[in-house]
Amino acid sequence: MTDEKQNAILPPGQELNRRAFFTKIGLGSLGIAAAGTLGFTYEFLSPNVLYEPSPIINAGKPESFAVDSVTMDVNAGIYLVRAVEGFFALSAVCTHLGCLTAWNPELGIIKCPCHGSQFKRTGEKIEGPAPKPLPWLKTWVSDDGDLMVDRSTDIPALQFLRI
Amino acid sequence: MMRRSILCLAFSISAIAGCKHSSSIAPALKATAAGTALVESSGGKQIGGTGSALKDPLVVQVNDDQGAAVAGAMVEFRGAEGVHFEPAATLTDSSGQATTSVTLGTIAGHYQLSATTIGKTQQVNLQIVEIALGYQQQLGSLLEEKYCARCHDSESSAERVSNYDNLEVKPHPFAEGETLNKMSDADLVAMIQHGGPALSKSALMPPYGSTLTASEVRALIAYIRAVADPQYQPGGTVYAKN
Amino acid sequence: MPVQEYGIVERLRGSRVWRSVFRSGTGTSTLHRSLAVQQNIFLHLFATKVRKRMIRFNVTWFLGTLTLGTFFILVITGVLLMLYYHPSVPQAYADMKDLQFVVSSGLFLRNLHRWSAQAMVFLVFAHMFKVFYRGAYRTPREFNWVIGVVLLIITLLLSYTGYLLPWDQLAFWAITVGSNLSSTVPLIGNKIHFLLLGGNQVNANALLRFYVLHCVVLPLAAIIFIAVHFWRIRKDGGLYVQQSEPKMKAVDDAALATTEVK
Amino acid sequence: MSEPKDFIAGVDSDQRRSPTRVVFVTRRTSAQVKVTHEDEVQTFPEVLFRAALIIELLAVVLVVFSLLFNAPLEGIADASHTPNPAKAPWYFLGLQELLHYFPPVVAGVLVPTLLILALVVIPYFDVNIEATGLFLVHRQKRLRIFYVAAVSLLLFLMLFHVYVAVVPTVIVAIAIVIAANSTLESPHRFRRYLASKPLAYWIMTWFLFELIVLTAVGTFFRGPGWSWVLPWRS
Amino acid sequence: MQSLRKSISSVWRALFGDPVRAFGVVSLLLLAVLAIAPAKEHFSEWHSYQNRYLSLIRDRGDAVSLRRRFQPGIQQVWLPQLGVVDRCATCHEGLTEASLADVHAQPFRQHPSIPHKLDEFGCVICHRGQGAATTVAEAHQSERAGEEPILPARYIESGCGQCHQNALTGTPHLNQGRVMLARYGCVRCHTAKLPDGSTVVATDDPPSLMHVADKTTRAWIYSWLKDPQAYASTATMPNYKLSNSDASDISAFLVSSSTPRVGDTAAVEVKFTAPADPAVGATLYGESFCASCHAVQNAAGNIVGGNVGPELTRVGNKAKPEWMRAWLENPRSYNSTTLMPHYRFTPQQVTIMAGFLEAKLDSDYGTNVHLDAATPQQIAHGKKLTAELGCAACHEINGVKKPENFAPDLSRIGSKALAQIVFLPGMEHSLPRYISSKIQQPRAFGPGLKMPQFTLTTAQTSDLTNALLALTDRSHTMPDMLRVAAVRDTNYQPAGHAGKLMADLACFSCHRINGRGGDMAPDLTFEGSSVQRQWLDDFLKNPNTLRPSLIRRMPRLNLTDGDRKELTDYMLAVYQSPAIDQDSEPLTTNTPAVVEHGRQLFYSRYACQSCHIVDPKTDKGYIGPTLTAVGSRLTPAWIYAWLKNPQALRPGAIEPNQNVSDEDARAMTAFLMTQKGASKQVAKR
Repeated sequence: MTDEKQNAILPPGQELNRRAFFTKIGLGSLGIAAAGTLGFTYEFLSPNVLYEPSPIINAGKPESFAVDSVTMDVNAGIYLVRAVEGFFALSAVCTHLGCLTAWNPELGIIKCPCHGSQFKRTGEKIEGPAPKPLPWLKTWVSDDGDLMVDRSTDIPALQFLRI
Repeated sequence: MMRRSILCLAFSISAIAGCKHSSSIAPALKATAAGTALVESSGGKQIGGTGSALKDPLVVQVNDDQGAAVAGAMVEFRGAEGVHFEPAATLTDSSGQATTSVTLGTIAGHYQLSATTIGKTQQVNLQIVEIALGYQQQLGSLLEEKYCARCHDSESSAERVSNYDNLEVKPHPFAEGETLNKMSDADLVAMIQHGGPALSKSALMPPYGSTLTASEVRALIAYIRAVADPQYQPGGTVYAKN
Repeated sequence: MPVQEYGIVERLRGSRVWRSVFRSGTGTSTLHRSLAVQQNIFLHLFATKVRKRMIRFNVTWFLGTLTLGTFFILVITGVLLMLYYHPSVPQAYADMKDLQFVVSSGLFLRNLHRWSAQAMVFLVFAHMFKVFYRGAYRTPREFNWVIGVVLLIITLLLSYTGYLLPWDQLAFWAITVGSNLSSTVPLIGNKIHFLLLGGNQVNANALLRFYVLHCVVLPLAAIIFIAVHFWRIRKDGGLYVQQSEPKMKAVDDAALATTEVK
Repeated sequence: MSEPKDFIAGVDSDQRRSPTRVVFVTRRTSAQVKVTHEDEVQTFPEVLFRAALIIELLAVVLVVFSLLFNAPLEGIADASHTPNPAKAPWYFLGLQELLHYFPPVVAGVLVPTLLILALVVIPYFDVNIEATGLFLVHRQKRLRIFYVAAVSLLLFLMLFHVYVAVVPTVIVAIAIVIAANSTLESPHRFRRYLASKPLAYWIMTWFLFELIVLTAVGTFFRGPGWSWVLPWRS
Repeated sequence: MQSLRKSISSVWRALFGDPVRAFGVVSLLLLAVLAIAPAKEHFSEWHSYQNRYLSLIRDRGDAVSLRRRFQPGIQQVWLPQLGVVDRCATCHEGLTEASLADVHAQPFRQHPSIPHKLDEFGCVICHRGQGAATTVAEAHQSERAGEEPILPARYIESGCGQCHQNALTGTPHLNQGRVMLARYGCVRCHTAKLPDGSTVVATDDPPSLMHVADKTTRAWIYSWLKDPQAYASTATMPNYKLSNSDASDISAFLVSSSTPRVGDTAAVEVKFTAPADPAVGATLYGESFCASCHAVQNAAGNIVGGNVGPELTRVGNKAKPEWMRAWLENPRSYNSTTLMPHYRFTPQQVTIMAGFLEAKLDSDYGTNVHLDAATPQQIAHGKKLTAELGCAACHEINGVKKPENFAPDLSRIGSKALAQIVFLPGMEHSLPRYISSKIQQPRAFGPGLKMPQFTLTTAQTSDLTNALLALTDRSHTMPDMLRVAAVRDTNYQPAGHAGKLMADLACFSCHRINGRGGDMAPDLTFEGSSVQRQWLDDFLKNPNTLRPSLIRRMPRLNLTDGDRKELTDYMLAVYQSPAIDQDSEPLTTNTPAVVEHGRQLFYSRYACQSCHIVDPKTDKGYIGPTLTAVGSRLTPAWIYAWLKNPQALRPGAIEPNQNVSDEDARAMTAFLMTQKGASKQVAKR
């Protein structure tokens, strides 16, 4: 308070009000700018394009899968199952903590190596900490007759793709 | 930044305007005569790929009142949307003909070209049509040449003799828009894939369903649509009556 | 309303938590203000008080401050740009294209980084000449001048190493030409060149080395030397103030002397 | 500001221009020092506020510049094709210009090393601590030395065809000659100003001029094959 | 100066005289300029194109479905294997919308239907340009080092050629260009490596000049060198734009370096004199079907005939009579690798034919050529020129070695960086323009350049440019699995005496067998399964026309009975298809009822008469072979198999596969086998 007067740069008197006003403007716009910059940074940090493989997998010709077989596509992280009723695709990612499960052909079950979850080949949980069954993925046959799987779209279980 | 936006602007303008060639007439070119009529000599109604040079040059003739050829008359060629002439303006030769080679634009479809000569009294215009084929249509044209033209094209060429005259039921030439435009794409597909009887037509038209793939059939139809005269208008299709 | 807000702010500032962080607060008393400087790790490099003449624009043209400002901007934009940059061939160049075409405000940040870098080099030179012509390098500020020269070199190196990172023709050949200079040093030139590039030619190794230099080594060095530079300003008696009339030395000296004797 | 008659400060000449905590007082007076307060301000907020302000202003300028002009980006690096001309960053173009005339070991190593050394030793090597004008004492002798130095420098530059470097040299030489023919009592303010400048000033000025001219030439006037081009004709 | 300082300082004072005011002002300013940056982002080019697209589709009938499929934001196709990032669809939003095919406002038109999926292949592999860019100027027209502008549409087929090394139906220009690359001798001077490591092999057949003096005169060589196309407009030899003295010197050298080959001309000399009637020669020329390979300019000025051999319009000006006789007698005595079959002409026929050909004269050709006798200096200079111009790259010449790496490598010409090209002043800075200009006017690029002037039309140049543009870095560096390999000729050689005969008769010039040979005549790989022995023997004796609609026909080669038997035996024994079992179906013994059923099917259900003739009185179709004598020609198993699936036996056959049932096929086979052909005379048009 005493410094105000001492400060020769600042003129005394009624200028004080105007000064407070300008201070508010300054701090206010800086505040807005800071907030804007945060939004700006958020925009910047969220990529507009991704360098990730397409969620849609071309699994090849349906004929190449034997009836009553489970085929794992390790790169895509999915199981392609040809049951008697038809095809379905299963995510191979454990619903517990995201480990990649493995098909055990001897026992006919899917086992997770991390925490011991076990699933039937229809995705149903048998035991273990996994909270949910393995999700079924959308499948269809392309114009060229190839079996297609969309890893990003879940479908209700037991919807078989008949060919 | 500034320069870039100007560049963008210039480009989009040129893209929209479609390179309207400011007919680059050599200063030396000067008409020594003028005719009153302009007739197409050859080179019209040609079919070529988009952006490609037409096989034959476009030749137009300048005549006078009596119908005699006029030499030394100036003829300018114009065309919309990226059509390129080499040369864009020329003088008629001793037989009264002006020749230019045409490069079509990059969009498939019919191209209206115009040749213009300054007549004795007024400007004389001549409209010429050329057809540019897109990729699919070019593929169709190749298939047509291989499988269809021997019957559907009544003209014989040195490489291919026409079978048209030998058929009891005459096939429709592909350019015959009056008939083919009335047929829907589905009808044409049925006809090509399953032969004439599919539409209660002559069995002389054999089925190609096992020989041509579906995309080849589509290509053929695209070609048929492209060369139809009168021009095919999609949308308003009327099912053909027998 | 404003009154209430003010109250909230005041209450917040008065809270125990706030005071545990900001010891002194920013009161308007000289004591408060002095404490604000003294008790802040960053600000304590400065003296709590400066001579009033010193803050006149004509004295320094604020060139040092401006240089520091460009450095701030460079650090901020640089860190953000690093998030989209892979120091590998040819991905580095593709990243430039991504920044330019698909990253939101990526082009803007790159522009800002690039132009700030150029501005920093320019300002460092300007600062140096200003200091020289003011005679501010003389005793007892000799060492701070030397630190300044070191900072000039660091700035040039920062700019130079950053030049390679876009991995475009400009970068590649500028660095090729520049690094070949080092191999002309008698006796050890080739070794320097080899170490600098991590090989005999500008390639992926060189890019990685320049990246590390540009993003880690040199900025750290710059921060340290900037800190010393600022600290020395205070320790060498604050900013040098030139006499307007050379003949009035006695007066000034007396004034200065008495100011400093405390 | 205050009257100087009250005391005489026996400050060492070395420290005249710098604040010092030691005051030498003559024996003729008592050891009483009259303290003259110079106006002082608090660093917080006065200095920091101004610093923040000036940095904000800088940010404004740089942001506007960044919005208007895009940073250059050429094609991807291609080791099989050297662009013509291959230019270093602008601040090295003065050096690159020198490289055009001198062997790499001179222009690329010797010159920068000497420059840095020179910059480092400036404060320690400032023999003329008084910072008095170069020609205010020993005028004739110094002028002779100057002529010899200037002519040999010019000859050296001509020998290597560094004509671009000759221009600033000549300009500074002319200024020095004017300084030599001026005194602190000269009628013109500018001449008084020149007359008061010490040797270090002249060397630095020459360096600054060379730096500006060489950098400008390298940046704007050099085209393919490092040949002369006019920037407005491209 | 003073006032300027004043005004500056007054402005300064106004803004900074009171720091608090300055703080307010500057902070506001900072906020404003910082706000511009994201705003600028929002008004970016691609945003405005997407907005324009939305307003374009708003008024269309299918707006709802278009709107549903519209994807906002940057659209990217990423092909990690090719290192391609492609964002064209960001602005070209309507690429896959069939209903936008008629939209002329770019960038919204539908992409024409192509065999590849756009979202798997992206755009830049074919169209070039910068896929990573999202502005028009950068994406379409960047010319920086290593970056290429968009290819003009007429060169788009070059994109296919990067992966597809084989000929595709949809790429006629590229295919033609590749044929030309091999045929016009380009690859004799230039090297063009293909991604699979092989090089483009020249398919032209430049004659050896080791014995050229036997064949022709120095005057003709001179005229030819001056302007090859003046002699024959279809000549593929380029014009070297030689000066008179250079042409004279080269011709002198070639003649002097020639060694005699046709030494035994006396033996060829026969007593017959050519008949006065030129029609005799013309008939022989016609019967021998010389026109299948050789062209002649007719009175109307049209070139008629094949392009396998040289044009014969002015052959009388060129060939010496004794050489002509020796050549007709046995071409292999002069050139052992010629594509010309060794006709077994009788001496009289040789005389008639030689007389007929020697009469093909252009009396105006070369009349003003007067060459003085050559001096040794001229010959030496001619030799030097021959070496310098690289004549030996194509022709065998005595004393001049075939040059190695004579001309620049073209293996990656399609990726040549614009920065490395020296363009002519005023020339459009684009790679296609550079290549096509180089082809059309090679000498315009510098006085010292050796590349000769080819006579190519604009369309041919464009095709050749297409083929060259396909030779890119990408085509060399892409993973093998993405490439479609070319079908290359095998080096199949038939064995034994029959093999020697087939070589002598140059069967492979026209026929393809086991993956080797020309495509002018039917593939004979399974000929043994197809035809009957007697017919084959008769056909070799007198090749009658099977397909009336074809111009090119099998020549009569005047084989001896022994040679015919040799060939017939060999073909029937060796060229068998494993898919056709002659004994499996008892197709030959059929009841008349079945035959009649076959006839019914043939005429009504399958309407084969539209293309084939069985009964010359009623049937007229002549697209397919005449079937009047098919029962004596083909084997029943072949007919049956053919009816079931023509393309399985001969890929690319134009007869449609009509999905004939086994029963129908058997009935029609029975019917066709009854067509034994009372007369061998073929219905002629």
